[in-house]
Amino acid sequence: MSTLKEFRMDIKPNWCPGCGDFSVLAAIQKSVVSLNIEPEDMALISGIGCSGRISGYVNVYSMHTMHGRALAVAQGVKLANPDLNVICAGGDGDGFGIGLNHFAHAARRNVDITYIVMDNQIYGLTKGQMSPTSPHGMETKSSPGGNPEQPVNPLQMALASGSSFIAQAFSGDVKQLMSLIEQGIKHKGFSFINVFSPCVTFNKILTYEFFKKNLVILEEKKGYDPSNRGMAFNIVEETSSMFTGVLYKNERKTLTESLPKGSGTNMLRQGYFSLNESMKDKLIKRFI
Amino acid sequence: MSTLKEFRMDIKPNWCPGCGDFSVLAAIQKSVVSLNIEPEDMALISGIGCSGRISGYVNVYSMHTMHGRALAVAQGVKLANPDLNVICAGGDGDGFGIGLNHFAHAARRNVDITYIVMDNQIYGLTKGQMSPTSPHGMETKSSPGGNPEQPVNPLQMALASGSSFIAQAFSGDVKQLMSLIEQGIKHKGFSFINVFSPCVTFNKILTYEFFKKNLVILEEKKGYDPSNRGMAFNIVEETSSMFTGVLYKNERKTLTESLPKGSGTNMLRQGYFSLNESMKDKLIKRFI
Amino acid sequence: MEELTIVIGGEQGEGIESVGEILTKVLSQMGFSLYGFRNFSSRIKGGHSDFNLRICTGKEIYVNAEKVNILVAFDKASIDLYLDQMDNSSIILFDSKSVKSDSFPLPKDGVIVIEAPFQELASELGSPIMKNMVALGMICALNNQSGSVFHQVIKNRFIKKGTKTAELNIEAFEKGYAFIQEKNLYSIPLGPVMNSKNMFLSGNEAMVIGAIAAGCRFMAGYPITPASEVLENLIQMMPEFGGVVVQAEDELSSIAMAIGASFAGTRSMTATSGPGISLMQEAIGLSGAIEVPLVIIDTQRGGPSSGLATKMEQSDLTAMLGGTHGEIPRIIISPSTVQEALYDMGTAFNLAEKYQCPVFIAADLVLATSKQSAEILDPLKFEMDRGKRVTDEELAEQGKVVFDRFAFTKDHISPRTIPGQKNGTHHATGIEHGETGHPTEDYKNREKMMIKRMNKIETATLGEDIKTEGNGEDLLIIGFGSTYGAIKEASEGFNMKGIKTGLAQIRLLHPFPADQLESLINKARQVIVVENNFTGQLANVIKQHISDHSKIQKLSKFDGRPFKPSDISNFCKELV
Amino acid sequence: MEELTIVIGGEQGEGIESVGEILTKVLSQMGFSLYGFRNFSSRIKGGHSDFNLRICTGKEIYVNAEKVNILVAFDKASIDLYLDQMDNSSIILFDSKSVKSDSFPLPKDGVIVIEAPFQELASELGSPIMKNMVALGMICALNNQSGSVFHQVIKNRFIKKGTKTAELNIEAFEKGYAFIQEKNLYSIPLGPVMNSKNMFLSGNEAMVIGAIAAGCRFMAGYPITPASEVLENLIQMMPEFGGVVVQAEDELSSIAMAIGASFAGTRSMTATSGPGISLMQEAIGLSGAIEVPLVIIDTQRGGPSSGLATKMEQSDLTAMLGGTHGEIPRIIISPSTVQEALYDMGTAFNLAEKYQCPVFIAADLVLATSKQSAEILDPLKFEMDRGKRVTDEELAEQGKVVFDRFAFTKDHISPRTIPGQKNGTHHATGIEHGETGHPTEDYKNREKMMIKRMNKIETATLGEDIKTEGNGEDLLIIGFGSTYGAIKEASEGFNMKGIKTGLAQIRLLHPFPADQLESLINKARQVIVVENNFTGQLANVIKQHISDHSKIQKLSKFDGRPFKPSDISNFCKELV
Ligand SMILES: Cc1ncc(C[n+]2csc(CCOP(=O)(O)OP(=O)(O)O)c2C)c(N)n1
Ligand SMILES: Cc1ncc(C[n+]2csc(CCOP(=O)(O)OP(=O)(O)O)c2C)c(N)n1
Ligand code: SF4
Ligand code: SF4
Ligand SMILES: [Mg+2]
Ligand SMILES: [Mg+2]
Repeated sequence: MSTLKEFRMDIKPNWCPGCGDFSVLAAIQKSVVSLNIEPEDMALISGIGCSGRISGYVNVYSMHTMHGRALAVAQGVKLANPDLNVICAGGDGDGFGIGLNHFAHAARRNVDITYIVMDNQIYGLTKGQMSPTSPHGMETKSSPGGNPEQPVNPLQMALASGSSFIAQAFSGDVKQLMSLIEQGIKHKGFSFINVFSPCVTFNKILTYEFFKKNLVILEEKKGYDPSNRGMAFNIVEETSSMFTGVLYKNERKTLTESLPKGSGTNMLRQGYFSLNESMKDKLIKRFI
Repeated sequence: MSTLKEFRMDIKPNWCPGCGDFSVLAAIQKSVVSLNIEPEDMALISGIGCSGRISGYVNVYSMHTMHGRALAVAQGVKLANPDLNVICAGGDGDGFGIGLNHFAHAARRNVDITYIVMDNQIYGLTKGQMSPTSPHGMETKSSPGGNPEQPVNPLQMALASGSSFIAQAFSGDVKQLMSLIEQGIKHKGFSFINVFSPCVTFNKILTYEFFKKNLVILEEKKGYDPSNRGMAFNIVEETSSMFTGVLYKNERKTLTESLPKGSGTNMLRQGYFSLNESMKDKLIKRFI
Repeated sequence: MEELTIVIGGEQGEGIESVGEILTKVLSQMGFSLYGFRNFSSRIKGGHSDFNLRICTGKEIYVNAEKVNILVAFDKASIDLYLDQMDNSSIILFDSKSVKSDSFPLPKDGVIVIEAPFQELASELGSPIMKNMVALGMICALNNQSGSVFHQVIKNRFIKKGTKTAELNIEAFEKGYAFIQEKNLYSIPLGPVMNSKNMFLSGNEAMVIGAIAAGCRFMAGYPITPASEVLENLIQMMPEFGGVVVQAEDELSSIAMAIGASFAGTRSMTATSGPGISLMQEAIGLSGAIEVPLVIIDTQRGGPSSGLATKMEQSDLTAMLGGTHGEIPRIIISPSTVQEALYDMGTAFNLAEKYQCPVFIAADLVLATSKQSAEILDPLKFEMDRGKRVTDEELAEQGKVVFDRFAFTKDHISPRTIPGQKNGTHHATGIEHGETGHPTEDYKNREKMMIKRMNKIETATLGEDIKTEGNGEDLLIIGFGSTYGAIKEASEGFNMKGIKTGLAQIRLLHPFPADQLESLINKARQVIVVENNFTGQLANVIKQHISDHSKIQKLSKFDGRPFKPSDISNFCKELV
Repeated sequence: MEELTIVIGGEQGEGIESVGEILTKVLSQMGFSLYGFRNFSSRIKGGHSDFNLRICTGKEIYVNAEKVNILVAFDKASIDLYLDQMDNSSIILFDSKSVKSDSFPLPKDGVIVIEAPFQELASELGSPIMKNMVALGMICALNNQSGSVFHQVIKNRFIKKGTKTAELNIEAFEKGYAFIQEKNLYSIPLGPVMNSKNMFLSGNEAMVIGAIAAGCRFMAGYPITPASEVLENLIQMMPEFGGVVVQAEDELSSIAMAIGASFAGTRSMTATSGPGISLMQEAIGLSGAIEVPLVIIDTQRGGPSSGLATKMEQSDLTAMLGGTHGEIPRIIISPSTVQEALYDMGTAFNLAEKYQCPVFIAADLVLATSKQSAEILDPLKFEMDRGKRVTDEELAEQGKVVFDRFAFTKDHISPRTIPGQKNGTHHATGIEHGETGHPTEDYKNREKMMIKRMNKIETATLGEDIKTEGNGEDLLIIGFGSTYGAIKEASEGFNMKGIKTGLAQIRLLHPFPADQLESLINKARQVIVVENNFTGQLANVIKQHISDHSKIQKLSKFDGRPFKPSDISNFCKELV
């Protein structure tokens, strides 16, 4: 039985007071405790950004990697040790800007990891430039005349990429956030949770108030069927992405399950190994 | 009035006899002639792959760039000179593997270029490894036990990315291919044409015969409305992507049109420039 | 006094930057020479940060002083960090609310310590955040500066938050001013000003102005500390000058877009720091192979990996020199002052077009982020050399032939056309190619092309490839980039003591001015290579070019902090 | 004869590879020493390609011969390329259908030219593509080899296409054999075999076997010539050994996945060539910063950019040495023979885990793609050293404390735990960090951490860091990688002429064995550094480490072709 205390670090996060990421941190810690995961059985891999610092605040095996590449690292961890619970976390710039390619490929591969994006629609760590999810027209340090671009739609991208679990949450509702993270971890396959996690310092548009006013809860929508991809695609459009809850869910084989027979049965993580004669023969038979 | 001859090069393509890319080459040359574009007003930017060699076979301003980065280069060309007709071309690995990120971002930015992918569902140039569009289970040099992954769906990705023109064509039908390329070029904004262009050497599954047997023509589908994104998303699923024609089309502002006022009015492409006093004052006013 | 150093320190977000900006604006307009270094940490709010401003009545200055005359401390860290830099006539003003007077050891004799009611006075006006203006008022009073000249600048700074706010800030300033005057405290008046009107700006800002003045009209970049300011400033300013700036999805895309725009004929650039340079390596190789001009700013910061993003380092030299796979021509320029950063942009774009290759500006964090006084921009220093560009008329005359974009020529540089030019169409590929640009594996062509590409830059020069000062008979100190200021003062110090010291700041890092350096080294008894990195990257380059390593010594600093003049003089003392 | 060289050339896709495979399989099983180089162009079908096989009864060989004894030409290009390598007892067999007998100049006296009905005879059997087996038959007959031993191998090769096809191919072989016998043509019998049983494999294949034998159980890669074979072979073989191989979406992902898998405790690697190394630079820095073991194969090819993908070059040395931004520890191993490539993988994984840093295998195209005879794999040479891995028992004993993953220790190497181990949780970040792994900007810690990371590899060694042969009093020839074969033969040639020549093949490129090399250089009168690149990258490294450059000369070849022994001896002749 793990306890919340075990997952805590004796380090004060360097986030601004009020930053949405505090709730995500708390929700992850609570979720893994409630799922009774032990700290040593969990790997938390994060990208670079304010959000990316999260991996340093949870007492598990954690790696703070490169900007945009966290998912690739996380896939390597999971493929090398499928017994680990692997959570990957980062920001909107990290995941949908520089890292979008790995997002799409991890999703279609259905590697069994949970990917949590703290989507504050801004570049926090670099002090307030527009991000790929900044709304069209938004003024930021790098779009003083308003963002000229149409933003990335992470939910539709996840759908198109074949992600087998897609949900959206809000830092202002930790209970639902926790529940979605728990579902994501339990889901066998790639799960993606986009979290509206306000940046109180640089994003004065997409604030707690804004989300509180505009978000609808998907579960409360009559007739909504989260196993229907087409319906999921359309509801994103209808709600202008302003919802929380499970958008889509569907089970299919994970990459580990799809690999050729024998794969991953002897990863030599611990301990030593020496070549025996039969292995040697297998190795050289083609070359003699 | 440009002529076909002007667009031809005195170079024999190094493609295998029967390669689908020959038709794409011919279709591009014919399309630009029929649109009466002059060779010097066109830039053809390509990635790396068998398909990527196409830019060396058309007598225009052309650049054979890096694996996966052609679209980024092409955006730079177009933003620097919006008068040019910019076509970007490459393979499925180039565009949907290593280059998928730039595809998604170019599409949402709606830079006015035409992107043609020769999708042979294999890595041709490197001699037959699986590509991101190789079907699940397909045996290739790098998937001797069958491809363990679910492929990328380029059409749904384009939809999710906000591409404003999306079509699919087949090297076996040059007339339709030409027509779609022409529509793509004429379309104001980012246009994407996925071309099934068989690799006769390494892909023995997705052959001319296979496509001839399985492709349906979208225009012939009753009630199909290419301005409806949701409908488009669903038809891809219904047909298992086995169609040709215009999947989606919708006009919105291009990036060039959305940039702050003044942008792009003085790109100093030709000729010289010297600082006058008023410009100088504008430059230094903040610093004195 | 001829010079004065003021440090204002506190947590990030306490308004330190505003104080600095207002103070420097006024002093710069008055003609003082200034040097201001921002010391900041990589968190957004909180974390110590300070602004170290050196003010001089005469000579130009390129480094902070080691003595602090006035320390304004909003937090205890400021005192901890600067206590041992206090002189026996220095003044410490610390915030009575946030710093306990018994929390730090007593400074040396003569230092005046004042418990200053920054927050208190500001709170009286209803808003404790105005403590920074209170502090500014105190500083001015201590310097014996007229308060009224500051009013307008304070107003301009806060007017966008409303007249009320602006007025309150002026009031806060006055409260601070009065506090010092009432106490009849020491004043440290600055001597008469000797300089003419100056600009005061950071290296980042200088590079932005320089780029636009040089005719750069396309930039694509991706935010990264400490280079983001280049992107941000260009996005802000470029529309006025008719260019285009794009914030790309990553650095792979940034540089590829810039290559595309340059191919299209527009002077183009990108700017990044460490991790971005790593991601750009493949494209750097492409621009070298296809001979497309390109300017790349690398504002070096603490590495490796994410490293120390807000700290000083000069550790990307090997990455710039040889980071891409294979071998390409490239030019690397190292500005050592803000003024050079400005004009080097003009040179960089000219060399990029003349030699048709990538040109790096090897900036560093200290150069990029600290502010220096610089002469008013001189437009005449930006004459454009677009290199071998073929005109439309020449092309018309030549008629319809295959355009040999990569023609072998005497100087190895081939005439260049751009899209839109009739009869100039051509192919550019990163694959080895012949004169027409089309791929060929012919080994003789390959050999010729490599020689053409690699040797064409041999003649590249900045005019002054090594900046030298002093006679280095006894001691020659070599450096690059922003270490210039510290080296200069150390060297001047030695010369005053009669040790014949010279400095050689390498301005052109590649192609390396080996002959010139060798003759300098030959004349010197001792040679020290000063650099902010671990391995001694510049020293290693020098050793590659210069036989007889015996007298070359490395002085490396890699703890994230810039060199102080005394770091250098202490090290050298042992040698000379 | 003691040795014999056979070249089979034609357009790509003409079945040259099959001839080579069958021929070498039989000869290798008989105990001949072999060296086979594939010369191919980067197009898929068409384009000249040839296989140059050197067969030796005795000594080991590491390079092609310069004389060709038998040339089988399916295309004219083969004759054009090899005509001047014909000896006065050589035989040319050219295809009567595709090459006109008057299309090439007459070879020198004594060369026998035979118009061979390859296609004709094959067509008689119904399928002209079997011309390659006809040719094989002719070759065997010329060598006086018994035909029957080939039957089984031909059968094995074609059986998957059906018994009928297999039998027809044997028939084609016999037709060729008979053709030579009937004509009663010259036979070139090979002398008796002196070697024991060998393997015959390429460097790529050797590295794959070596990796698995070393306990590597994760690989992520992305196809790229000439490294794709490593990925393909591992994908094929790994499931049998319980590991996982992933073809990633790009090189950024490949290396990041490998880092993740290594962090998880599995020996992991990636393999790529030039452009891929450029893309991996950022992640290389991460693995250095977080001290995660990693093995990276860089099979160097013609650069820059897309360059000459199927041609030889050794031009990524600077990119491996200093391509990532900032400074990290790294180890670079350069195998110079296939046998070394095999065992170096074991060393590489051991050093990676021992020193907790990235280890490069600096392979090159010639090493990777040409096949050499090598001794049968010796399992004893793969003893595993997993470095400072903490056991579960130690952790249990230690109890629940903060695990200092980056503890400062005497040898600078910190104990390491992996996910799943209780009490071993820790944080790894590319930001500068303290002993616990958590970020800190403290400058004293920074200095210590840099020293720890950078200096820990100082003791790294392969045992034999420089491979030396001969006495280099008169002449020392230095190289790295596959140039070994050519250098060896050139050096042996000089020694036979009484010029005291030594070779020093650098096996450990970093940390550079400077002292050892210096003493070799000191003993020599002349020093030549031989390398396949333009700038002389190895020579430049040497000059960095060794004062007195006066006797160091560069011999660079950068036209895409490997060195021949005579390239080296001709160059050196002028010196000695
Ligand atoms: C390769 C690279 N490019 C740029 C950066 C600088 N950088 C650090 S975080 C970041 C973006 C932060 O935005 P986001 O991912 O949304 O995270 P947030 O800070 O908003 O949580 C950038 C551009 C970097 N670290 N590495
Ligand atoms: C960075 C980089 N990685 C790998 C390669 C090797 N490479 C060249 S083309 C190619 C893929 C080709 O497949 P695709 O894009 O589908 O084009 P096709 O050849 O099928 O037309 C690869 C992996 C490269 N050139 N650059
Ligand atoms: S800048 Fe924004 S995202 Fe970063 S810590 Fe502060 S509130 Fe959070
Ligand atoms: S390998 Fe395939 S894609 Fe490449 S040229 Fe041949 S047929 Fe076309
Ligand atoms: Mg963000
Ligand atoms: Mg393909």
